[in-house]
Amino acid sequence: MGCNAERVAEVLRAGGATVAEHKAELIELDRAIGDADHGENLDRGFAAVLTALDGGLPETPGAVLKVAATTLISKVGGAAGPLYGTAFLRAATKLGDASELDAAAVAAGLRAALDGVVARGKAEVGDATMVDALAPAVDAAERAQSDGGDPAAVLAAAADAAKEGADSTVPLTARKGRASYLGERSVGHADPGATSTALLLRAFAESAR
Amino acid sequence: MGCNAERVAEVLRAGGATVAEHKAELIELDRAIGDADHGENLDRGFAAVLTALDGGLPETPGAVLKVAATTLISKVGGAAGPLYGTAFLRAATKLGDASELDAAAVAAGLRAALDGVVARGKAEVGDATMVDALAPAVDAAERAQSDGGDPAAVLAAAADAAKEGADSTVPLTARKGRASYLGERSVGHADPGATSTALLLRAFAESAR
Amino acid sequence: MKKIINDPAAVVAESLRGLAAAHADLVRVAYDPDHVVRADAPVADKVAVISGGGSGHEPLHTGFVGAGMLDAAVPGPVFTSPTPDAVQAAISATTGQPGALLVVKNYTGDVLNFETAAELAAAEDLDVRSVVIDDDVAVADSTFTAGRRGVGGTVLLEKLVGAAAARGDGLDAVETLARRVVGQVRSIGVALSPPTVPHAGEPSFDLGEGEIEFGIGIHGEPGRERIPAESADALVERMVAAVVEDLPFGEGDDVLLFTNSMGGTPPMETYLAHGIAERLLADRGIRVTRRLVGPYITSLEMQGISLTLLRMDDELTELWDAPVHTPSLRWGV
Amino acid sequence: MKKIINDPAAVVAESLRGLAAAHADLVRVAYDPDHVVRADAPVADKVAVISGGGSGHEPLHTGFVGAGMLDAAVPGPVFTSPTPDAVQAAISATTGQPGALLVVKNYTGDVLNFETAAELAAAEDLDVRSVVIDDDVAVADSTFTAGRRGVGGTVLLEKLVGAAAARGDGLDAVETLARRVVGQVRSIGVALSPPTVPHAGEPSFDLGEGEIEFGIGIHGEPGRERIPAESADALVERMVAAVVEDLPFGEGDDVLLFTNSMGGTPPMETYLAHGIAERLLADRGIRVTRRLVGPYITSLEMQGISLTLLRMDDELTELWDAPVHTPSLRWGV
Ligand SMILES: Nc1ncnc2c1ncn2[C@@H]1O[C@H](COP(=O)(O)OP(=O)(O)O)[C@@H](O)[C@H]1O
Ligand SMILES: Nc1ncnc2c1ncn2[C@@H]1O[C@H](COP(=O)(O)OP(=O)(O)O)[C@@H](O)[C@H]1O
Ligand SMILES: [Mg+2]
Ligand SMILES: [Mg+2]
Ligand SMILES: [Mg+2]
Ligand SMILES: [Mg+2]
Repeated sequence: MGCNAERVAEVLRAGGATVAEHKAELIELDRAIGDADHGENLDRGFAAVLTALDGGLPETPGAVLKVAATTLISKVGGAAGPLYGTAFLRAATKLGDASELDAAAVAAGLRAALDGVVARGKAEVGDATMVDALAPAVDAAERAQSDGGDPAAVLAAAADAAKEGADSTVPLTARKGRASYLGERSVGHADPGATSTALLLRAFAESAR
Repeated sequence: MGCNAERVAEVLRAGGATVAEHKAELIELDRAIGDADHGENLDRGFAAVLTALDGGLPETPGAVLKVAATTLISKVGGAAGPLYGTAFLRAATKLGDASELDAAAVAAGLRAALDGVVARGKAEVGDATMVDALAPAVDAAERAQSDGGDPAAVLAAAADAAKEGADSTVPLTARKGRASYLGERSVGHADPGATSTALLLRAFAESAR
Repeated sequence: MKKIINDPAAVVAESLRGLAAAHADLVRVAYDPDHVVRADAPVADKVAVISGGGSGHEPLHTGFVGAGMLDAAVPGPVFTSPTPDAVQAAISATTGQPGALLVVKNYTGDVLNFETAAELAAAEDLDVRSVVIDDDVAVADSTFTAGRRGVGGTVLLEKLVGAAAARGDGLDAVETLARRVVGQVRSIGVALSPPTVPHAGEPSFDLGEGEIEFGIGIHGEPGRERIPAESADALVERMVAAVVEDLPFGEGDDVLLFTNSMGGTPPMETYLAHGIAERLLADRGIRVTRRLVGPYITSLEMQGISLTLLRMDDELTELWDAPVHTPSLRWGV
Repeated sequence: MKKIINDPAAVVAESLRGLAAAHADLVRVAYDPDHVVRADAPVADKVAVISGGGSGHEPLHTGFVGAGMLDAAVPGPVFTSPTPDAVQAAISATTGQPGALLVVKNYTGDVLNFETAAELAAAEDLDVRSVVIDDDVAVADSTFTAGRRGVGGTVLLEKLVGAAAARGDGLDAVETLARRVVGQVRSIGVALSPPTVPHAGEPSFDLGEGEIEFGIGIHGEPGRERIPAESADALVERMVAAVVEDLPFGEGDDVLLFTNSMGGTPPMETYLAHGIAERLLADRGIRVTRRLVGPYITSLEMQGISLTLLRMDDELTELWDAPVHTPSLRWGV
């Protein structure tokens, strides 16, 4: 199955649905160690992405991701807005004008997204941020792709690793973002951004099946 | 037993002790239908009266009551300050220079106190104020006196009637003071000022025994 | 109870110490009996304007001492009227031949204590008059109550008579103005949560999560009616209706709209309510020509707001706009 | 949750409507993207001073728009940094050839979003610089955190750079001043009760009756340490020590002392704490030459206070005293 603009839009819609569904849970995670807005922020952003896509579908997967990126940047705010926005923007740029994505493109897009987040946020794995979900996800995606997986398999591998990565933030002391102010008191809580990354990748993977 | 200045001071001390003891209860009554300060106000005032009396005892019962009156006026504040202050002031004036009080003087002093409270506060029996305790107390005191009771018996009769009067405020709708703002919502609560009047008279009576 | 205090009995005096330190250029604080006077008191050849009442409503009254407003404020214990000797001390420190006007909120305690102080002042040949403000429409104004309470209108009254005294009006004129203002100002308050009096240690009333006290006073005395929580639009409409229908205010009126936070309600909600009130008044053809928004007459940390409407005319507008320089209200200086 | 609001998603816009209605003479409000600019913007030949951040800290920043302070404020959703397009709109509405200074509180979201806006402005040939304020001593300033937060010092910074821009300083000078202020201002905050974010509906943290969050931020993010409730004397000593020892401030220093209410703490307690802080600083030989007391940077209805100390000199004193005319800070006008 070719992964064209329409499919990418569908995948994004699935992401939007999962954010809406888990909004309260993400707020609750952020309430514990942050400022209780992560779910609200992402939901506001993805709802706007979906509205933007309803307004007319761009022709390429890259262009679809770019609409998502600019919408997220202008609607999410907070730390997550620029970070997720940059992630989608870098992926869009990486994919260029291709009209269909193969597994290699998906993996390359994810790698570009991670590089963007790290460039903006300067977080490393172990700092208890979304990077803890995204970095292992990218590694797993690349492995799945070189093992011959299709785009759906690549995303599935990414989702599994992201979930594990998000869980790995529970025992960590946060070193970036708002949770870092807590010092050791951030231990014992999953990072909201890592959790939302895992949720999004899971939704993307299931929608791409 | 003659009721001289020293005895009157003792009686006042007993009143101060009872106010201190029931302070929280009076605050709680006022919290329900007023502004939660009646116990604090009276306690601040009577503590100051006791301190003033410690500083040197005037020679006559009237002079002792006058010290109490001016101290209450300058320490209690709120509605209760001027009302109790006026009550003690009018009683003091009534007693004049007498060096000992008989039963008739005690009853007359109470009557003067009631007249003072009514003159200042314009409340009638049934308005759910301290008048509901003081008015029947004065009537009972006068009856006890004409029945031949001694000062202690007069005060005991007053205390009994005051208690009954205070209890009678429970089903009433307050028409004066802060509780009147509540309208029918004041029903079901004892009036704090009526309660403190009853408590004071009880303490006076027991100390005078 | 959670408060930043030491001994509950010392809370007023200790707070006054902070006020004195923060605003030494504007006010002088005397203790026991506590009273706050203008730093430059007594001001020669000027009617003194004096107010006071129980503490816990700050900035009322102590925050309004200064040029163009109060010459003195007399803070009693929390929610308890000050005693006559305290009021008298404030009168002595500020009042000369032109006399003084006492601004008294209509509560039994305030009326009785200020009345006594005025009598004492009269005995010293000072011309001291009182005006009692009773702007709270929540309380039925009948002989079956202590009458309406003085609430938000007090802030406006103090500013206006302060300005009149500052421009040199004599005591008759200041008193007449005060009565005129009292006649055309109305307020209503609501509470979302109770205050806690320091010495009581318990909230002044119990309010369920889904309940609002409608027609609350400023002393934690329960309101007249308990209503289910509702949207800001519905609540402000209810408040506007209560105030407008009482005077009544009508189409074509110019008004000052004062949206007041009761203490615990933050600016976000206070401004939100203010915006709704402006819209509802415009809908009724009532023109808002001046406004005041913020926590100016509070009830400790109580959450809630009050709305006050004052019918304006050229003179009141001029007096409102006149310079004022106090810790909590300042313009034109 | 008890709030005077309609739809939690509309709370910022509806509150801005009230601000616009209340202060039409001072500010102009634009919506979607939300930004508040001086009524007379753009002011010719003047460096624009712009700030912003998540809402819920009012009067910061929207209440400080006006002559002598901010040219524009950009309010994001509650506790959420505004997006770059909103900041860019504020820049466009206020910035000319002299350029603009963005005052950014040090939070990842604010830094990233304002950074992006500055880049976009640069692409349009506007000279836009940023200064990041990080005055909160509660947070260890290490590479293991996002760095210190910007808190109370922000209010002072906005006033001072606003005054510098108003007197005609160029962008280089304004930026240099801003960095100098950041270098000599320090703050600490405490919370007695949590705020409730409207869309969350639940208090941002849970605090026992006998507990205080020491080193709280302004977003309901929990503080660094939970301590048992203690007397105001002990608590303020703990706060003063934390601030003084950090810079450090020392004997002979002149300082501005800013005692801030976090929203739900009423004036009575704020002034009480201020009085204690004045005494403790005097004990240390630190001279308080200017003060600000009140709710100026809040966290919704959170109860608590913060203390901010700024080392003063002649230039800062002159800039502090310079006229300012905004909804929430006004003098000399
Ligand atoms: N420097 C950073 N690098 C990567 N991710 C970060 C960084 N700072 C914060 N985050 C992520 O952002 C999430 C918080 O997003 P959100 O709550 O929407 O913004 P804010 O912290 O501004 O309220 C955190 O859980 C974390 O995963
Ligand atoms: N007009 C009045 N006449 C008689 N007693 C009154 C009147 N008004 C109030 N009181 C009494 O005063 C009591 C309240 O006193 P207190 O709580 O100390 O003062 P405040 O009401 O000013 O807070 C009431 O319970 C009532 O008994
Ligand atoms: Mg957050
Ligand atoms: Mg009372
Ligand atoms: Mg009282
Ligand atoms: Mg946030």
